[in-house]
Parts: sequence; C-alpha cells; structure tokens
Amino acid sequence: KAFPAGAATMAEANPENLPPNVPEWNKYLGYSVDWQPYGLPSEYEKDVVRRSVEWLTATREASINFTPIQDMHGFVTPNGVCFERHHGGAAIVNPVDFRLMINGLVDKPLVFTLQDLMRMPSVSRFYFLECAANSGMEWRGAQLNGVQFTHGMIHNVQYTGVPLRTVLEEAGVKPNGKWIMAEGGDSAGMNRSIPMEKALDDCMLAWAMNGEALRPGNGYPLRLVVPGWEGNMWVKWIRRIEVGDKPWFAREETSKYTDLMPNGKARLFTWEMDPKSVITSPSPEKPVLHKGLNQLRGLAWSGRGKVKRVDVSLDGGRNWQEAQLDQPVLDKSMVMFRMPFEYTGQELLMQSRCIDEHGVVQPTMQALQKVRGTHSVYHNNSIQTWLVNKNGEVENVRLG
Amino acid sequence: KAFPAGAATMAEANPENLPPNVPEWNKYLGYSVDWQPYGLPSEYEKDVVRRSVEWLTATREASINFTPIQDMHGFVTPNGVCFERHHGGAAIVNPVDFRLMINGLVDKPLVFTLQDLMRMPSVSRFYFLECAANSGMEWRGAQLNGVQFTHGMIHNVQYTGVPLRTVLEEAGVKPNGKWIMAEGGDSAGMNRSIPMEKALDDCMLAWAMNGEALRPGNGYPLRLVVPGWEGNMWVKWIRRIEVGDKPWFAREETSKYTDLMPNGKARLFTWEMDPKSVITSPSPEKPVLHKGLNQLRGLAWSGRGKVKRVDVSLDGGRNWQEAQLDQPVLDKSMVMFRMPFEYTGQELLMQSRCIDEHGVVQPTMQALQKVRGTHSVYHNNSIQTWLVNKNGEVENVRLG
Amino acid sequence: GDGLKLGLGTEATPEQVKGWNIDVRPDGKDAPVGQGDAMEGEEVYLEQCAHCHGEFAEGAGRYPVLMGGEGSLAGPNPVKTPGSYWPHASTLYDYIYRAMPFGNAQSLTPDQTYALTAFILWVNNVVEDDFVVSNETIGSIEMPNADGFIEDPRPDAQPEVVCMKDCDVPTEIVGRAAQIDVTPEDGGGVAVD
Amino acid sequence: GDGLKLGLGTEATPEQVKGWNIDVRPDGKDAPVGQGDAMEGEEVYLEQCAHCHGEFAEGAGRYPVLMGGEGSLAGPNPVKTPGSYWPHASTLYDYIYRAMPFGNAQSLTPDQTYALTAFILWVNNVVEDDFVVSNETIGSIEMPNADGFIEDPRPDAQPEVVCMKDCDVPTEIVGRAAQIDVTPEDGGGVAVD
Ligand code: HEC
Ligand code: HEC
Ligand SMILES: [Ca+2]
Ligand SMILES: [Ca+2]
Ligand SMILES: [Ca+2]
Ligand SMILES: [Ca+2]
Ligand SMILES: [Ca+2]
Ligand SMILES: [Ca+2]
Ligand SMILES: [Co+2]
Ligand SMILES: [Co+2]
Repeated sequence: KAFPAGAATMAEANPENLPPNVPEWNKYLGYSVDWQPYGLPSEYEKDVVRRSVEWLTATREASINFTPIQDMHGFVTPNGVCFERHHGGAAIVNPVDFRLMINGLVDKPLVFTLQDLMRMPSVSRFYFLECAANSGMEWRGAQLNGVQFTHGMIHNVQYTGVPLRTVLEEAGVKPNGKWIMAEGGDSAGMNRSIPMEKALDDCMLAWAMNGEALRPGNGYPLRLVVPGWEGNMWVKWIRRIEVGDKPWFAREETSKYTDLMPNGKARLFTWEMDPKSVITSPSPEKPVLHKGLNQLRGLAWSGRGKVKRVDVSLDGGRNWQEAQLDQPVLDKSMVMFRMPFEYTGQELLMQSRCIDEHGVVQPTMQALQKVRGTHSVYHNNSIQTWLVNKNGEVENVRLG
Repeated sequence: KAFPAGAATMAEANPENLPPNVPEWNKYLGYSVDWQPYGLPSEYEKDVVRRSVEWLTATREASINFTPIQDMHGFVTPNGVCFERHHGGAAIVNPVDFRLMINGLVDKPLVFTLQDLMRMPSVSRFYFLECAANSGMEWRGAQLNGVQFTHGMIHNVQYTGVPLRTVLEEAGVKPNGKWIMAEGGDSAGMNRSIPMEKALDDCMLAWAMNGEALRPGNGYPLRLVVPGWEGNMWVKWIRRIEVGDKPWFAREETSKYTDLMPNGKARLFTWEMDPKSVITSPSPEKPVLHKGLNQLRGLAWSGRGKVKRVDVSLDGGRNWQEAQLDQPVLDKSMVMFRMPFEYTGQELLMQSRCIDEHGVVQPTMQALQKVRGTHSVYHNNSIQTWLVNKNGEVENVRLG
Repeated sequence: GDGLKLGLGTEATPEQVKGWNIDVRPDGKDAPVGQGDAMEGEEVYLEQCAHCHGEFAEGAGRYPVLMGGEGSLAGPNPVKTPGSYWPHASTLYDYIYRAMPFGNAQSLTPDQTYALTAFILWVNNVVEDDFVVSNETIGSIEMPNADGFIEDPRPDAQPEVVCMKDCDVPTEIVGRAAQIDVTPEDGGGVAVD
Repeated sequence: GDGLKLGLGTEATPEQVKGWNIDVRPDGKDAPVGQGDAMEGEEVYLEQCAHCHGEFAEGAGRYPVLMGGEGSLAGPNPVKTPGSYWPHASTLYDYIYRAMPFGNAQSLTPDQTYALTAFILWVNNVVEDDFVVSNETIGSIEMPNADGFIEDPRPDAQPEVVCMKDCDVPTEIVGRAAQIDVTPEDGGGVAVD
C-alpha cells in the first residue's frame, strides 16, 4: 500500500473502537433531536469547506471562493459549499424590503415584491453555474496544485423560481425590446446584457436552491438563472431588469468577460460555457491511498445541453475508455462520472474528456492555445492532466 | 387582500429601502468571500428549522424531529433540515475507527473500513426516506395543526454509495442466505431484517447525501438505503450485516413497526411506503396572504415506484384537477407538484391525491379506517384536508 | 458467491465476530451461553430498569409499559407489551442486551440478560417464577400472541374508480386540529413566502 | 404583450424608475443631465479614488490600473484599461456611478461622475483636458479600441476526430504546479475518503 506522507487518512484507528471491542458511541447516548435545529456536517468533515486564493484579487469583497469539488460525491452541490463570486461583498437583503423593477421597452413598468413573484407559476430545475474564469489561472501553464482551485468555480443545485418569460410578459415587452439588462442590488450593482431570445427561453428568477431559500452569498432573496451561460450573468440580489433595443456594454461585458485573442482582438458576448470535465478524485487533494482496485470520479457539464459521454485516459491521452455516468443526466446540469482503475504503483497521467449531445468536444490545452493564445483569461475548458506518482501522490501537470 | 393576524409577512417594508430610494446593501460592502467557509441560510430564514413535538416521546434521544416541508421549494431536502429519528441519540462516529462487519451465511466473514467501501463501484440516486409513523398521530382525527408535524417525517436527497449487492457478493452469500439483518453502531444498536431479494435489488450503503458526507444525525459515516421502504429500516451508523436463513423478529419489527388491525391481529413486515402526497403551501404554516392568483405546491411520493399523477381538489374531494409535476420524476423519489388557484376569500377544502405508476391510489382516511381501524399507528398515507377560511388562514381538518 | 471478488475488506476473525454478533433469533440461534430466572432478574431489574419502567414493569412517565395488556388488542385501547403483543421471547433478550439500560447499552452479562428476560416474561404470566431462561430454552418459549401476526396485504383501501368530477364524498368538517390544541407553540408560523 | 396578464406587481411610478434607472448606454441613452471635465474630475479623483487606483490612475497594490496599455493587446503582456481596451466611454460612467468608489456606491453626483469619466479619458489621451463630458457628449466619444471586438465563433478548437486508441498526442510533462508553488497552504489536504 502506498501512503503519501502527511495524509490525514493515515490516522491510525484506535483499537479500543474496533471489533471485537464496542466503541463508546455504541454504548452511550448520542445527541438529542433538538441538538441542531439547522444541521451541520460532522466535526470530522471540517476540511470540506470553501477556500479562496488570497493573491488573486485586490480585496476580499470583490473576490471569489472555491467549491471543494474534491469532496463532492454526487452532482448536487450542498448549499454550504457553493462557491461565491462577489464584486462588492455578499449583500444581506431584508426580503420584506426586496423589490424587483422592470422598466424600459415594456407596456407598463412594474415593481414586484417577492410575494408577487412567488404567486406566479414556478418550476424547479437543476443547473450548473460556472464562472467564466474557472480554470482561468491555468492558461499559461499548470499553476494551482488542487482541483478545488483549478476547477472549483462551479456548483450545481436545484433552482426554484419563475420563468423570466412570465415576468417579462407581465410587463409586456415592446416589439423593439431585443435585449434585457439585469442589475444587482449589491454594492457593485452588477449589470449584464442578455439577448431577449435567451431571456424568453430558459432563464429563471430563482428564490430557492436545493429546496430552501437562496443563501445570502448566492443572491438571497432572488437571483437570475441563465442556464448554461457564464456565472457572471446570473445576477444576484437582482433589483432591476430593463428592456432595451441594444446591449449595454457594461463593464462586466467589455473590460471583463471578453476573451482576448493573440491578434489583440477580443471576443465579445462569449456566453456559453463549453463542454468540460475534470477528475475530482484522484486529484492533488485526493491521492491514491491503496494499491489494487480504486475508483475514479469526476464531474462533467456542458452549457450547450446534455453531457453525452465522458472518456477517461490514464496515459496522458493516448488511450481512452468511456466512463459510467450517474443517472439522471439532465440538460445543462453537472453529471458525475466514475471509472474503476487498478493502481500497481505505476505513474499515471489521468485525463477526462467531455462530449455533449451536440457533439462538441472538450479540447486539449494545445488545441485551445493554438486558437486562443494564453491571454484569454475566460472559458478555459481544456482537458486537465493529473500526474499520479509512484507514491500515489497527485500533481497538476501540463503535457507538451 | 386578506392577511391572517400575527403573520410575520405583515412586517411593513421600510420605505427607506424602496424605490426610488437605494437601500444600504446597495451602497456599502457586504461580507467577504471568507465570511462563511461553510455557509448557512440568511438570518431572515431562521424559522426554517427542524422542530419536535415534546409530548410524543419519553426522552429527547429516542425521539424524532420534523422537516419544515412547508418551506421546501423543490424535491431536494437540504441536509440541514432533513428530519432525524434516533433511538439512542445521534452517534458521533470517528470515520477512521468505523468498521462494517459482514457475517453469518457467507463464504467469508469480512470487516470493511470506509475506504474499502469507497474503493467499490458506487452510484448516486435520489430517494425519499419516510418514517412509517409519518402522519401516525392523525389516525383518530385531525390533531396537529401544521404540515411540518403531520407530514414532516420525510426527506429526499441524492445518496451516493455502493450497491449492497456488491458488498454481499464480496463476502459471498450462501445459497440458504435468504435474509439479512442490518445493525446500527449507535447506543440503540438498531436492528432490522430485510429479505435478500430487496437487499440484492436496489439497497445501497451510502456515505453521502446531496453530494457531501452524511450528516451525523443521518448516520455518518455510513447508512443503509432501502429505497421506497419505511425509514426505520435505513439503519444509520451501520456496523454489521448478518446473512441468515430466517428473519430476526427484532423489537423494531414486532413490538414496533407492525400495524394493528381492528380484529387484534397485526400486519407484520409492512415495508413499502404507499403513494402519498400533501399540499405544503397553503398549509397551517402558510396561509393564503392575497386575494387573486395564488400558487399551491406540495410533495408526492411512492415507495412502489414513480409518481404518475397528482390530483388536487379545492372542494373537499368532490372535483379534482391534475397538478403539474416538476421534472425529472424519478423512481422512489419525491416530486413537487404545483397548481395555480384563485382566492376570492371563499372557504376552500384543499386535498391532494397521488397515483403511482402501478396505479396504486392514495386513499381517503375513511377508506383506510374502514380496513385498518384507528390503532394502526404506521403507514397512514391518507388524503390530507386543509380548510382555508375566509381570512386565508389554514387549518388541519377531518371530513366525514 | 460467483468467485469474482474485488479483493476488498479483511477477513473477520472468529473473535471479532463474537464481539459484535450480539443478536438472538427466535429459534435461539446465536444465543450466548448463560441463564437466569425471574427472581435473579428482579434484582437486576430493580437496580437498573425500574426507575424508568416502574417497579412492576408498569411503566413510569412516558417510558414503555412492559407488562399487561392481555386481551386488549382488539379493543378500544390496545396495550402492546411483551406479554400481550410480542410474538417471540428472543426479542426481549436481543433488544435488552443491545439497547438497555437506556444509555448504557451492551453492558449486561448474558446471565443478567436471560434473568431480565425471565423477569419480564414472569410479570406477564408467560413463565413461572422458577423457569430458567437460557440459551437452551429461549428458542422454545411460547408467547401468548405468537399467532397474532398476519401477512401484509397492501396495497389496500383502494377506490373502485378514481373519481374526478362530482364525486360522492362527505365534505362535512367533523374534526379540527386547532380545537385539539396539541400543536407545539412555535409551529413555524408564517414567514416571508 | 399578449394581453393575458396575471395581475401581479404594481405599476412603477416615473419617480421610482428615475431613482433606480442608473444605467447609461453607449449611445447615451438614460444619461442624466450633468457635465464635467478632466480638471474637475481630477479633484474628485484625488480625494475619492487615488488611494486605490494611484494618483495617475496607474493602479496601487492589486487595484485596477485605469490608464495606459495602448498597443499592448497583441503583445506578450496585454494591459487592458479604459484607454487600451474599453470600446465605449459610457461604460465608465455606468460603472463608476453604480460601483465606485468601492464601498460607497451610488454616492457620486452626475456632475462628479461625468468629471471622473472625463479625467480617466484624459489620462488615457482619449479627450483633451478641456473636453466636457456630459449627457450630450457621452454618446459620441470615440474610444481607441472601439473596433477591437469580434463575434464569438465558438465552438472552436475542435478535434477532427475523437481519437480513442493509440492517439498521437504529446505526453511529456512540460509544467508542474508543485514547482510554481502558488497554491494556498491549506489546500484541503487529504481526509478520510
Ligand atoms: C433511562 C431510562 C431507561 C432505563 C433505565 C431502562 N429503559 Fe428500557 N426503555 C427506555 C426507553 C426510552 C425505551 C424506548 C426506546 C425507543 O423508543 O427506542 C425503552 C424500551 C424498552 C423495552 C422495549 C419496550 C417496547 O414496548 O418495545 C424493553 C423491553 C426495555 N426497555 C427493557 C428494559 C430493561 C430490561 C432495562 C434494564 C436493564 C431497561 N429497559 C432500562 C428507557 C429505559
Ligand atoms: C477602496 C478601493 C477603491 C476606491 C476608493 C475606488 N476604487 Fe475603483 N476599483 C476598486 C476595485 C477593487 C475594483 C475592481 C472591482 C471588481 O473587481 O469588481 C475597481 C474597479 C474600478 C474600475 C474598473 C476597472 C476595470 O478595469 O474594469 C474603474 C473604472 C474604477 N474602479 C474607477 C474608480 C473611481 C472613478 C473611483 C473614485 C470615484 C474609484 N474607482 C475608487 C477599488 C477602488
Ligand atoms: Ca447472529
Ligand atoms: Ca418462538
Ligand atoms: Ca421562510
Ligand atoms: Ca436605463
Ligand atoms: Ca460609442
Ligand atoms: Ca473529507
Ligand atoms: Co464569456
Ligand atoms: Co411498516
């Protein structure tokens, strides 16, 4: 058996608690049903938390934290660890004072309370939300040695809310209303332009995630859901939607969230999150602890529709096998894929490759760089390589 | 507009925060990304918690709390509010010292660490878990004036674990192994017999719920998942599985969890949770606050398979309409149903009725009582009636 | 077994199995060597059980009653006890050893557990005061309600047709939870939504 | 609108809309009445902005640089500033009013915001120091990189075939994150699973 040095897993079991002995928790009363009216994870899971990268941003309020995807066991991200990206901190909004305004090219500008919106026909849907900058630090080379940091700007929850279409129709969109602008109620007043076609298609105004109210850091009491499109557009604490005939070219869709190409031109309105996947265990945080049979797991998604297939390679992309996908596979939702593998102490170069229902394929970093260079910042959906060394330790490496 | 007296919703909005004014959270920085490494709900949602009924049990450790289903907005129950039923308190188990033993009619008795199990091929699936005693206090009449108390012994999460079949096959079940007994590692040592057919069908040994490790109160680090069957069988903190040729007739399957009929005979091994549904809003906790358009929502499930249809009546069961079901509808998972309704201030008698894919129908209480009397305690899946009065207040009533 | 093993897990030693194999089946399978009668049991009972279950097993506060109830099952107030309800004596041993005394589980010796079983059977008039419950006898004790259990016939209570319109159902309100008034005070109330 | 309304929501008064309708579009739509030039802007800037963005808008610490970068976009070290990158002057007004100064949003007057816009355009050599930015002029300022943006051609970088066996790919390790050593120390480590 190979054990990486310093692994918490190495903690020796206490023989007092092993059969034939009977541990204390098997004899004496545990906590009562009144212990935690709102529950929390076990004290032994205290490492499963959001983390941030201090050097990434100037302030802690205009910054980001990362979902511990290495510890996720299914496609649902529990609300407690859903990554957050704020531009002026997480706003604490009193839902009684919350208002949503619709103005611009509408028959009648309207102001809604939260209850007004909840009285509209609503739906629940699972969607992933990925920041366009997820894996953005990896454009030039392998930088961050942890899948939480390379791929953790993502989460996947069940949203409940009203279709944006319903709300827009209530105000009555004028024939020349071709765009909307969504505006946040936080101190950044985050604003983004969205084409009317998408707004009327599958966008939602959501008040719940995973069955309960949105968390403050994720937009409580109301956020925009823009399925499959970059997270920055999913305006949190949304206070206003304006209908217009042209896009706004807000700071977040010009200065930021545009993709600079090697020729100095930048791609504008790069909304879709392309097919992507990553092996979450093994990963730098999850070394291979045992020789013999092991299980590999990972997450895959496509902003263009359903994941059709995920392939896995253990030899740096020379040979691939199809992984097993957890059911159900839903539109624009994460999928967990799994594959058994034998570890004999050999070096492995692990990769995964997602293909969506439209046949769009997750590319290699070489293929991406050939087209987009290394200053693109956003939309890095390239194949990730993990080196598993002879001790079972895992490192983020770049092949070439 | 009708407002029940004392409703927290009546809180007047602060004009300072309403348009054209700009509230403070729209001007000044919110919390940083390091605020909550593990996040919690908004302070304004502090009423969304598990509750218990003190008079129900002798102790707080052999007791139950209830999921606030009145505040659930989709079919996922967030881990923080999943109801708990303990018989000796919630055991706090050190996962390093955790062991699962398989003994009895097997080729080779085995002891597994958690890591051994996690190295087996695993899957994720959504399942509801309902206590057989859910709605048990309502057999004789309308008792508890709150849907959290009448129907809250249920939750629905995505489990991840290894099929029980895989673990049993690893030990090798002998030909005369027709039953298993699952035994908990808590101070109640909870034990239940399960027929081999079910054990090999869809049972799982799960270490995760909603993507993260099980919560302590729900069996951390490992619990048995027995899809569609009564919650008491889903042994938590499971430490041992014995394979045998006959059932054990443990206290929890004789003294308890048997259904006493009017003739004094009791039904034994009443495992399946029959089709059931309940309107969660309106409900005693969720009065109708507005005249005009409102939305009704509720939860439906069947331990026998998929929910096929949910009907809703507003006139005490005289006339019914089909409700809309949130997608996807999964096997032995909860479904959220929804229906718009107009409230003009009239009295309403709201009911819902679930029909599953096998055509099994949620019965009326009269029909149930005719067969089962009023001492059955368990498996009350009858249709619930809510009276909406002229003020929009809602009460649990019994029709006859 | 089909021979295709994953190679995971470690063989359990007989000693390991012995330590955890605490269940006892109706036929006495796996009952550990030991014995006890009602008088021995009473001694342990008064010390370790009576403050919750009552001196005569009649229950205390909301703690379970462990005696009586014969003939009550078909009546208006069924009382389910080991004597009136439980089909097998083994369940007493199995449960008492694994779960009692409440908060100090798996602390009794086999002899104590047999004696407590004998005591509870005795107060329920199932055995005489000199009857010795042991690994030899526990599988053959006849319980009064052994024949009291039937197979589960569900699904039951099904309607003949699923009526959708103008259904003939009683819609008079015959019971109201608000009048019963047993709902916890902090019932969640109403909030924003 | 199709006329089928739910009847929810309340009509927004013109006054309500005015209070929240803070966006300004490239064509100047919705720009509030007001004006300012670079010299007026500099005064506000030094007081409210310079400690984060530098006295000359050159940035401080990790705070954004607001000037320079011309001609750098196709080079090895692109510097994206309002002058070098932003396609529209309106974005300055729109963003500064809604989000700056950081932590005290929507506190500037329209005149101050026009003046700050003028100042940043001036340090980027986009306008002269006496140019007045106002609701009249903001829609017609030519930005240096106005033509710098193209449509999104994705999906791109697609393989010709999806190779499954003996694929011809480079598998030499050319970079290692552990050597770069910028990963936060508490990287989650390994735990039980
Ligand atoms: C501190 C209180 C307490 C003590 C002491 C205690 N019990 Fe119990 N007993 C309980 C509770 C509480 C339950 C019900 C547990 C549950 O609901 O899971 C129970 C249940 C039982 C039952 C099952 C009753 C039924 O109807 O299913 C038996 C039998 C029993 N106890 C026997 C004993 C014996 C024998 C002892 C002494 C060795 C003992 N108890 C000591 C509290 C106690
Ligand atoms: C306390 C620090 C601070 C002060 C004071 C401040 N800013 Fe900023 N500024 C920031 C931060 C941080 C960002 C980036 C925010 C983000 O990433 O969302 C920013 C972003 C900007 C940007 C966008 C830069 C880009 O490239 O997209 C502009 C323009 C700007 N500030 C102008 C101003 C002006 C004008 C003032 C004064 C009225 C000001 N700032 C005051 C911290 C500050
Ligand atoms: Ca046994
Ligand atoms: Ca027997
Ligand atoms: Ca609430
Ligand atoms: Ca506007
Ligand atoms: Ca322009
Ligand atoms: Ca862990
Ligand atoms: Co983009
Ligand atoms: Co049952």
